Amino acid sequence: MEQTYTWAEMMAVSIAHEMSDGEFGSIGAASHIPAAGLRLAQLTHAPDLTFFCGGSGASNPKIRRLTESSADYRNLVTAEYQYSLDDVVDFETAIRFDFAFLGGLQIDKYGNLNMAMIGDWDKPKVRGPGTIGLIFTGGFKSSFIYTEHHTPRVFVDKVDFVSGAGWLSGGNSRAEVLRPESSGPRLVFTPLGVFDFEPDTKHMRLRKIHPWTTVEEIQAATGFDLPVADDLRTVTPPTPEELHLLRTEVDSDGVLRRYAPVA
Amino acid sequence: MEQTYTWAEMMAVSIAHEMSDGEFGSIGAASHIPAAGLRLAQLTHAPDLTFFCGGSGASNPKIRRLTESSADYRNLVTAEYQYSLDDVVDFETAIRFDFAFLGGLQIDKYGNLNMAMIGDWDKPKVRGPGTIGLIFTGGFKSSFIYTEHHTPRVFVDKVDFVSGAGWLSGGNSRAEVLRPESSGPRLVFTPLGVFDFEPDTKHMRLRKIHPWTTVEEIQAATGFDLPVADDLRTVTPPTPEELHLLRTEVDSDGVLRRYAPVA
Amino acid sequence: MSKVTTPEAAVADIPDGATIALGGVHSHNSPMALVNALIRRGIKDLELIPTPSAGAPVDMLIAAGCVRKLHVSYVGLEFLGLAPNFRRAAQEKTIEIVEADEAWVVYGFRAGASRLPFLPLPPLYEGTDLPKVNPMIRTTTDPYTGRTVTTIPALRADYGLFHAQVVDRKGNTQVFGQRRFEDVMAKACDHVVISSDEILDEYAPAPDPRLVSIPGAIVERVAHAPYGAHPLSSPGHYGYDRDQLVEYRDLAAAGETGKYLQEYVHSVGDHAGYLERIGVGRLLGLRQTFR
Amino acid sequence: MSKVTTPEAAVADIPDGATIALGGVHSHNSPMALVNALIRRGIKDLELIPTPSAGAPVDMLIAAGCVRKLHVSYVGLEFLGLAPNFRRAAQEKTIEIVEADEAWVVYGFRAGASRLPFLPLPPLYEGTDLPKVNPMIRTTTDPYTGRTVTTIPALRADYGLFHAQVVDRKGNTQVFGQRRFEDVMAKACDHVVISSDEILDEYAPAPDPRLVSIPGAIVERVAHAPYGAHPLSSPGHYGYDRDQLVEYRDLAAAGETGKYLQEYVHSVGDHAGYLERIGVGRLLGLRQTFR
Repeated sequence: MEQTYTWAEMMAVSIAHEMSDGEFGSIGAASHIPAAGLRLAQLTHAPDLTFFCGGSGASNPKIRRLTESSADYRNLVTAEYQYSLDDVVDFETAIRFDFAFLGGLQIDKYGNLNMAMIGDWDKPKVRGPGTIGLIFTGGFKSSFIYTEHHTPRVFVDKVDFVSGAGWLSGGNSRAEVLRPESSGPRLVFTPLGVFDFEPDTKHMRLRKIHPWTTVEEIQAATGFDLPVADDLRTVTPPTPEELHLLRTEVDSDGVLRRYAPVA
Repeated sequence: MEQTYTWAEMMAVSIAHEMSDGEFGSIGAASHIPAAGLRLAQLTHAPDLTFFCGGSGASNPKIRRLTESSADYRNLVTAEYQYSLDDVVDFETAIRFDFAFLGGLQIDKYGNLNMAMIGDWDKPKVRGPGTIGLIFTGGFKSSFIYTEHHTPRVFVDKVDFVSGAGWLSGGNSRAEVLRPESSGPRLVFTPLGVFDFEPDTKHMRLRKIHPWTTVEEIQAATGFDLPVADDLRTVTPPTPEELHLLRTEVDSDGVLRRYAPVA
Repeated sequence: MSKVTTPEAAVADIPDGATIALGGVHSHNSPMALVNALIRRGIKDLELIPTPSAGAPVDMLIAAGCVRKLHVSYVGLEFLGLAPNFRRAAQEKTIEIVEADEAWVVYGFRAGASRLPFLPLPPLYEGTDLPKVNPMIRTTTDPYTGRTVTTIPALRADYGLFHAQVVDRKGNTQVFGQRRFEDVMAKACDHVVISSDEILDEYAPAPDPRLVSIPGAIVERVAHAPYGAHPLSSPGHYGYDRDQLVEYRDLAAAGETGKYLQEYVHSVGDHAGYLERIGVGRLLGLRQTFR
Repeated sequence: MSKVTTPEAAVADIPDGATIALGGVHSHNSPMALVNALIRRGIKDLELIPTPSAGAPVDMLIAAGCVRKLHVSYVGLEFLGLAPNFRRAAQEKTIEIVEADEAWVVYGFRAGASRLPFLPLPPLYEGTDLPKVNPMIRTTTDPYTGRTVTTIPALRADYGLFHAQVVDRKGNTQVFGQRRFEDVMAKACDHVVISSDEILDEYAPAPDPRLVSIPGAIVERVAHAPYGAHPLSSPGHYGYDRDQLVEYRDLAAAGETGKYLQEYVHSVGDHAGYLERIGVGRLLGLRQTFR
């Protein structure tokens, strides 16, 4: 059978499947894939999932258009509540968000994130945009990591600069410096699959593979040795119902349909 | 000629006369006389005077009804801006307000204010409502004191409890503990007249007398020796134009008209 | 999942000894139906942190013996004078008083909303007597200047009780009047309970999101309480019941608050009974068209 | 007294070396007419504190040589990638970088808005590398627990430059989009300048006061700047000009930002000239009906 969906649509569906009803979270800039996944989850199994949509001030936008800028004010007009940046930092600091979707120029094997620079701070090879909300990984109940680029340059053994604390150096190292109510990252979503963190070592590991790839390809795209979960499985492609909802209620302009079929 | 105004109307007019165009201030609870004075000033010589109206959230209400509660939301509906308590404390702390209208159970000769209790804190004779915004006398550029009760029990030699710092113990004592950009009280408005503070000693002194009283009566109503300004004068009664504006544009329900003719 | 319930059910599990943040400014917009339900339950030993301008509900809770500790910024009846039961309790030391003020409550809750450890202030308390009687007004070192600065603690409450005009089933709350401190207080509470005059129909058009004051995500329960602020005002819906407030003030001043509580709280079973006691004519007489 | 003036006059006396708080989030709602006027003047040595999500205007000011010091939370072009001039200046050390983040900017301005001496935080920076490269992230003693806590300084700016949709002659400012941080930043500035697409007619009905974002009392000047956020969006009025942003990004990436600045800033005399250069058809093509 011909494949009739793109990797971005698959990724949105993978994200939707992992969302729990009743949770409260946020997404950042240029996060249209997580936005689509969260909205799809609301329309399926998680009607009481709530999310703050980046710089727009929109809580639970119902726009039906996926905007390339999450800060697009058109999200706001269809929202339930207009939050302020005060709300955002209050919730981020007070451990009120169940999750946030976060990314990085570099992501390491313990889920630490770097958005500041590649190389030394004093002599950066590549200057990144900056840490923005990443220190709040110490103020979320937990977080999800998300990237559109699964390469060895993104998934590194150790980040050059810790903008956001993941599980730090693994084991109990995180709880020694941050509040215990704030856990490290739960899952990592990439075009190739879904990853979690091994409960004791807190090392990132492969849990679900997207249909077009293999364990070997994913390992080759990752800059550190990647353990594999015992219950590893290949993700079921989006159902016709999911694609219908995605294309009519979430992304009627087809932003995600313009991605390539496979990553 | 028959007197055709009340002492509360006279007091509102006295307040209006002392207001400067372009200043920015606030009033507190149950402050309908200052509210009327400020609105009258806006309608006469001070169109760019701005004030925050107590607990209502209303900046520059234009209600035409004087509400007995300054927190009445009807002020808000006719306002230019809905401020938050965040705004209020920000402006109060950052020395942004040119003035505030403040009162006290006790007011002493240096303009210190007490709203907490008469007697010892450990054994209060009369418990007052509490300090509310009075510590912000240390965060206004200056302040106006206002009371509807000019008696020796209100105007005391020394307050039993300093809720709000006036000129403290006079002279330079205030500048030694508070920020120099924040001055002590400028004027005191009572039913009997208008008072200022002697520039060097910072002792309260009589500056203007309302038409129905005398220096001697005012001294008798004051619990400390009251100096008199060299240019002491009796206040001119409200003009017909002022009374017309007051009764049609500021207080159309006649709240101030229900006070007694003289205090 | 709907969060909507009755005023009585909404506060049924608040335990004795809880710390409560209480909404409302002077004679306006306090969650009276929730306060009445707490009094009717005979709740005890509350630590109460009202808004900086607190009025009749605090005085009633004191009279009913519900309060152990009170943060005092202002507790009074505004244009109706001092709060008699608060005054007596303070003079007779039957409740513990935290000698506080607007800065304590507003900055305290602001710090609590973000779980900041404490808050340093520029010179404000200096020169006043508050630090002498409030041992939680302290000092630390400013690491940028080396100078000593005054600090206040962050405030948090177990429960936040607030009144609103319209709330949807998810708890998205519209407060039409004095704005945007209920939101900060709510953020500083572990559990947020809103009483509301109206519950938005599930299929009604959503309100302008800029007019929603508290996000549903942090609201746990919504008590449907028509006229739920009575005898206080509910901005845009009804004015305060001046006659009943005067009745309260006069009974309280005479040391007979019990008569008021018997008439309006204990002798009725719930908020629905309270409204019947007040009567249709009187309630409709409070409607105010001024929006 | 009207505060209304032109974009050029509104920024004419901002001196070299000033600290500037700059509004706008990503591709939305920055005061571009004011930024262009500053670049045209050849202003130098600015200390720039943008919102936590800064974009093209910061990159342009860097390219034009106006910036000495930059507080970096996020400087990028969001869906169009990295900010080329910021990236080069940071890599080549031609500007001083304060390695900051959202907490630094938001809590910093919040503290600055009330002139708090500094702000203590719960554990957040702990475990990250920011304190290693930002010497203003410090510690002090929590006087309530005795523990050491991390602190950041209060932020204030000499001038705050913000864009709005509608402003009245007294400066009461309506921002239709992302809400309520411009207001906090404005409170932390000595001088506030607003550019606005529209100036409210003096005799027009007053807007709902709940929708006014910044009070006129703290606004010093209002620059009437129709399409004053172009090529960024102005919420409710027009979308961002994606083609021009791509043109900017491509020229900037190629090291040819000067061509862009020559075309759109230096070769036109003022904002009116800028709009003529863009042309009516293109501007009207950006109108968005979505309110």
